[in-house]
Amino acid sequence: MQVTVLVCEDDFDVGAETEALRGTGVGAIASFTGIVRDTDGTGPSQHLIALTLEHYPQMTETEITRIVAEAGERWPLAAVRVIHRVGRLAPQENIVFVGTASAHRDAAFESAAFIMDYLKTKAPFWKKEETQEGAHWVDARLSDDEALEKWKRR
Amino acid sequence: MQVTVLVCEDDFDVGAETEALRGTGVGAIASFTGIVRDTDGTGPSQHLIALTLEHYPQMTETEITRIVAEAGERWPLAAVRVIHRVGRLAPQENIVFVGTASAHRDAAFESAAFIMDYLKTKAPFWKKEETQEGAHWVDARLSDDEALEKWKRR
Amino acid sequence: MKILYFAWMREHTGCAAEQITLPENVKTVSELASYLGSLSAGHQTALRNLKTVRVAINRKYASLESPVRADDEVAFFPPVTGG
Amino acid sequence: MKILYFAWMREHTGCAAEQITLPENVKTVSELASYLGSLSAGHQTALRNLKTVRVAINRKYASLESPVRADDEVAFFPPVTGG
Repeated sequence: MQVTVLVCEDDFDVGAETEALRGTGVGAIASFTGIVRDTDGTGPSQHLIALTLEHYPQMTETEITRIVAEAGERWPLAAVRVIHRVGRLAPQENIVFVGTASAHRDAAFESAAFIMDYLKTKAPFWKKEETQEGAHWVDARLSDDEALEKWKRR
Repeated sequence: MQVTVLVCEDDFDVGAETEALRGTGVGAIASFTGIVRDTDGTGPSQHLIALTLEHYPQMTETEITRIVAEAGERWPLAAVRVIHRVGRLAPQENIVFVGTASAHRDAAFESAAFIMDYLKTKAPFWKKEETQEGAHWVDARLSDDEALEKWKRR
Repeated sequence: MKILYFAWMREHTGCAAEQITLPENVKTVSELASYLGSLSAGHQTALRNLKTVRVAINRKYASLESPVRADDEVAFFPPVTGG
Repeated sequence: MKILYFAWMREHTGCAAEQITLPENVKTVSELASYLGSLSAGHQTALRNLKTVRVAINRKYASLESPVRADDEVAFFPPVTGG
């Protein structure tokens, strides 16, 4: 399994990332792109000015690599690419890319969803949102923790 | 919901397709790219020379549009793009693209998987494979029919 | 009535599309398939196992019991394998 | 021992990283958190509710019961919100 994990301030190119997942025996590529939304989710009036992503250097790469390795044990994957941006991001900017390549679609889809669910709840990133009413740290969502349950039942 | 459905001989650009799914309120884009594999799946010796995709013009677009509309009823989607190629395709070439955009990742992931599962079993396309030992029509897989069961239980 | 065949069914019948005059006693897809099967040995081979045949009337999925009319476009094809 | 704080915990303690000498009676993460909480009012606020605090020792997730050693890097942070 070819694995690429990147944590950086720079933007990424979804086309180039998807292209890099191709290879012998690959019949299915699933990808996920996370994007900064215009609102902080509490209501349409809470217009978001920017999002700042803080992280724990070294531990982020280690933790994402561990999650990807676990995905590689559960599904027959040819390649995985994960990119997570840090720093200040404006609405509409990319935050995260997860791409998985396999012979068949189930493995590609499920492993991409699995990696995103674990990344959301285990990788040490923290979001601070700036709205017109000030800045605040984003609260962790219980629904993200609950999303892990479906992978444990298997 | 913005919907684009294309059935054509031309290749598509995954980067441009993903880009076209962006928009206000979109925080998650899931995509699937199906690619011609080098073997017909019966064994490593069955090297695939090419795949020819036949379809039922008019009905393909109608059926895919119907599947996408059903996805739009099940999940809050901002945009969906489906492209399916027809004609003769060599190994490593793209066959199909499904991209979905939503505020949240669950809706994007699940609707993309849903559309692929229905497309595989309902959209009138047929694959003929050419190997060194001759050409044959691909048999429908029972596992594709079974994949629909998980969506019916909901 | 316009009849369409796809994939290996098309190869057996030797034609992708044919225009027929609907016999008066043919009221359903099932009866239409029996009639078409009598047209040639190739037609008979194509339509010999209706359990594995899919049918669409005017580009919408139909069943063996669906009624057919003279101005319908009826398509017969094997289970689909796209995606 | 190197201690790290992230996100709103870092804002409360006023520092992202600090070097401390591990007191002899501090053997676990839980005891370390109590000791750090005594350093300043900000530290106390940051560490007041350990149920919502995550801990990593040498960049691996640990629990309140995990043992700590003088050469460890121990990080305290809120539940993560990336992705």
